[in-house]
Order: sequence, then C-alpha cells, then structure tokens
Amino acid sequence: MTTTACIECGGDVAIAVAPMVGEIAPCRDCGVELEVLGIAPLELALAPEIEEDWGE
Amino acid sequence: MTTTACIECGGDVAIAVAPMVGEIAPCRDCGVELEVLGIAPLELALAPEIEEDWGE
Amino acid sequence: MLVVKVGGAEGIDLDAVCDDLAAIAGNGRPVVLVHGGSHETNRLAEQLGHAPRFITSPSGYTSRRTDRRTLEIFEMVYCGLVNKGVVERLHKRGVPAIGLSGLDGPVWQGPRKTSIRSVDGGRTTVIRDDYTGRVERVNTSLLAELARSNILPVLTPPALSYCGSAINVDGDRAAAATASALSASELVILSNVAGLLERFPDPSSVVRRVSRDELDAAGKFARGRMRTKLLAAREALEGGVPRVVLGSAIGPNPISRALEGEGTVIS
Amino acid sequence: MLVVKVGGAEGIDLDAVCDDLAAIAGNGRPVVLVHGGSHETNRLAEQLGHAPRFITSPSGYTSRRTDRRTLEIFEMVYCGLVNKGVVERLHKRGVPAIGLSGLDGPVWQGPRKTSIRSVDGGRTTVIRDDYTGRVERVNTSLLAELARSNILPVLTPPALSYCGSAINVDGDRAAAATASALSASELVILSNVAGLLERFPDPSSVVRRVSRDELDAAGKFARGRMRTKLLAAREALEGGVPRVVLGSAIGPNPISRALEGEGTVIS
Repeated sequence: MTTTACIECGGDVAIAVAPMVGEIAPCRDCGVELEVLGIAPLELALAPEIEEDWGE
Repeated sequence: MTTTACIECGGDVAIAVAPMVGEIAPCRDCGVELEVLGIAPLELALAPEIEEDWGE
Repeated sequence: MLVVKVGGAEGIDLDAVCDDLAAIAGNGRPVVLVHGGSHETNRLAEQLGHAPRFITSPSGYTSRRTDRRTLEIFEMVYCGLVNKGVVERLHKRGVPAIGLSGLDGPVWQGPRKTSIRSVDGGRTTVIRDDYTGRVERVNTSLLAELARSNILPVLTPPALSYCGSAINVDGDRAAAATASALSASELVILSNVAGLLERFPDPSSVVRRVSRDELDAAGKFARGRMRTKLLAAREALEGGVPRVVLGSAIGPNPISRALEGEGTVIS
Repeated sequence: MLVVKVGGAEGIDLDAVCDDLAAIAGNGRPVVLVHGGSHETNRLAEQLGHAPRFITSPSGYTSRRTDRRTLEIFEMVYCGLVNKGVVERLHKRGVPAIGLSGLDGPVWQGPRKTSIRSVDGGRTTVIRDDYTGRVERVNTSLLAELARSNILPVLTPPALSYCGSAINVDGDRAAAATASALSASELVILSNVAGLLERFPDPSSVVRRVSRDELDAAGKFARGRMRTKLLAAREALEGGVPRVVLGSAIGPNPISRALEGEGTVIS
C-alpha cells in the first residue's frame, strides 16, 4: 500500500500500490470514501453513495 | 436411377440409386406421389398433400 | 389504424424507425408495429453451432428450416433481443409500448403445417418436424384494448398453432392478417430493399405503382422474399386494407417516406 | 390472487410447474407467474464468449454483473427462450397465457442504480455501466385487465427504469412487489432448494415456520440467493401479503405442495 492526500481534509489515504480505476479508498482521518478516477496521474473524487439493492 | 413397383398401380416408380428417407418419388403410370419411408428394405407410402404456405 | 412491418435484415436502423414511429404515434395515430429478426437469428444460430438452413418449396418460396432447436434460437432473437430492444427504444422516446409474440394472449393463431416439401438439387423431400404455419386469427380485442390504453403493440413471430405449439410464421403475412383484422387504413412493409424492383438489385428500377389487378403481372419481377411480400400485399388488399406500401427501412423517417409514396404503392 | 415465482436454476422442471399451475388456474384461482432464467443465461453467455460474472455487494448480496452485452443475452433467455417456453406450455394445457417482461406496458418500473459497488479480494470498486435496479411500480391495471380476460400473465425481468432503459431486477423481489401491488393472498417462491435451511445444504434442515418478527434472526441461516429471498419475503409481508412460502420447485405439484406448507412458511 502507499498513501496520498485526502481531497477533503488533506489527511492520509491508503492506496493500493497498483490501484484500479473505480477502486474505493477510505480516508482514515475524515472517513470520507474516495474513488480512483485516474491512475497516471492519480486522480481521486468523492465516491458515489452506496445504493444497496441488487439485480438478479 | 432405379425403379420399383408403385404401391397404388404396380407401375414403374423411378427411385434414386441412393434414395433419402422422406424423398418424393412420383409414379409415371398413375401419377401418385410416393414418399420413401425406409431404405433397407425400401418402403414407400402415399406422400402427404402439399401445404403451400411458408414460414418466415 | 396504421400497421407497420419492419424487417430484420442487416443494416436496418431500428433507432431511425423508432424516431419516426414516435413522431407518428405522438400525433395521435394508432399504430401496431410488427418486426422481424432474420439476420440476428442467422448470426446466433451460427454462433451456437446450429447453422441456419433454408428450404425452397416446390413453387419457389424460401423459408427458414424451423426444427425445435431453431425455434428456440428464433425466439431468443425475435422475442428477446429484437422485441425488447424495440420496446425499450419506444419507451425512451416517450411512447408506452408492449412487446408481444403471437403466442402471447394469443395474439396470432393458425394452423401448423403437418408436413412441408423441400426441393434441393432437383430432389424433393418431405419434412415433418418443422414448426411453421400461418396466421388465420388475430386477437383484435386484446390489440384494441391496448390501443385504448395508448400502449403501442410491438408484435413478433412466432404464432400459436391450434394444437398449442409455437410456429414460425412469415412476418409480412402476419402483418397483413393483422392489418386486415384491425381494418387498418394502411400497411407499410419496410425492408432493406427500396420496393419491388423491375431489375433487381437496381434500386432505381422501383416499380412505383401497382394496382390490385396488376399484382400477378408484377410478380414476375419479384425475387426471394419479395414474392412473399407481394403475397402479403394481396392478402391485405383482399382483407380490406385500402393501401399497402413496400418501402425501404434504410435512412431517416422510413415510415413517413413510405406513407408519402416512396417505394411501391399497391392499392 | 396467487403470485408464484419459479427460479431459473438447473434441474427445475417447467412441465411439472405448468401441470400444477394449469390445475390451480383451472379451479378458477387467478394467478400471476414470475420466472427466472439464470442457469440458461449462464450457459448462453459462456457459449457466446461473454462469460457471466457475479458481483458481491459490500453487505454480501450477490448479483449478476449486467453490462449492455449481458443484458442482451439476459433478454434472449428470459424474454425469449424461457418466457415463450412457459407460455407455450400453458397454452398446451388449455390455459391462455401472455408473456410479458417488466418493459412491456410497462408492467414493472423503478430506479436504475447509477453506480454499484463490487467487493473482490478485499478491494472495493465502483461500477457505473451496470443495468440493474429495483421494481417500485407495478402496472396493476394492465394485470387486472388480463386477469379479467382470463389470460394468465407470465412475467419476467427486466424492468423499465424511470429513465427508459431496461434494467435487470431481482425476480424474487419483483414477485414480492407484484404480490403486494395486487393484494395477493399468497406468494410462493420456488427454487432448487427445499426452503430456508438451518444447515445448508442439508434439505432435512428446512426451517418450517418463520414469523415476521423472527425474519431477522432467520437471516443468519441464509446463504447466497436465499438472503435475497428472505428480503423479498419481508417486502411482501410489509406490502400486505399475509403468507409467503419458500418451497422446492423439484418434483410434481411443487406449487400445491408449497401452498400446503411444504417448505418455509413465513407469515
């Protein structure tokens, strides 16, 4: 794992060494969930809310 | 082609040397249409009427 | 009431057809759509290792050899892929639609042929396990009920045989039977051909007008599927439909262009 | 009104289900059937080189990854092969039937999830091009109209999203929504499992009765799809359906056996 700065609070966000686009990375400090939008360069954004219901 | 006896009039029915099950063989004498039901031994029967309309 | 049949040949743009259909239905005209799916059925049959086979009847009509496995592949494409694809497109364009095969209701009933004949290389054979037949009865009360609820019926083969099995039926002739049963004012049959062509495949050789009495003579120009379309046109006219147009499904507003006379007008 | 959901797992005998259904409908009881098709969909997806993939949600629910190509394969099986196969079987048994997907009418509408989360190997990812959602609205007037005409509705996913696209929805929960909307007296959910099993997969460990208050506790026994069935049962009870039975579709008269209490009765 490696870390990067949280876009909300500047705190530490643990990121997989080889992150996948779409991967969720929670911020340990403020608790928001970030989504990896781009890898090179690394680009993060607030992850969309969980919609719990599921298809067939 | 080879010939066999018509089951209706006893006349000559021309049959392919290697007939196919379901093949139609008309009788030259009485004109009925016979269907090959079996090959070894050769078995003939009156062919069903033509139903002209067609599917997609 | 307008009945439109759109074929399933390659290159037909269902989005363009549905754009046009949404505009026509949006103007308040009740419409019933019938569609085909032959190209996609051939593709899926190949992919599943059950290659499509076609039968030529003693009088030269071509049709799909429809054994049980083919019927299932046929249903997957016609009733699944194409039918629901058209229904989805119409909803997206604000037109409430309902996709029905002839089995459903049932909408289409008719006799299943107990046996058919196939001519191949000069030899004629009898085939008995073919699931094909013809539409004789149309469920007009169900279709009228849907029209009253402003829901556009999107119909597709197969039909239901009187003995209760699914049967492959010709979409053009099923559309003609539907147009007759609903006393439609017009039947438009769209395909990947510009109409009846005097010199097939030259699109500029479209025969623009054919009267009912000229239908037999016009038949000599017809190749392959066009022969069945002329038969369908005849059956629609005999069923009381005043006007039938054979037009091209290719390009924008194909239905409107046909209604304006682009293609072969038969009346 | 009775709503029956029959799953699409391997080994389920649709002839036995339709025999039983014809007897029940023949006694005058109005019935709506909902069916699945997962096994055949997996098979076709493999054959077409678009292998099925399944997603596990953060809270442990499993569902089919439904990209556009999967949705088309899904429609070919559910709306084509299985739906028309059931409709044909019912006609053969003298029961007029109509096969409808949720798109048709539309019968089922609901929100499409703009994004879903998938947990795989401890890593969670957001997926946006998934065509899944939930049934919120049921077209009761269309279904009631069909019941009045003595035509048995045979329903199948997909549903229609509010933005006009086809969405894969859970068949058990769609059946629960339908049972609630139609004020059904009973909902029977049949699958290749004898009911909620205390010691999965031991069929003798069927939990015979679960009251509404015990549903949460019973949840700890549930594995995989059974979790969604319990959720569906809860939603049906909350929707006013007095009795839900989770039973086995295997063997003769599966519906009647479930109605008589064979399986897990939740009320």
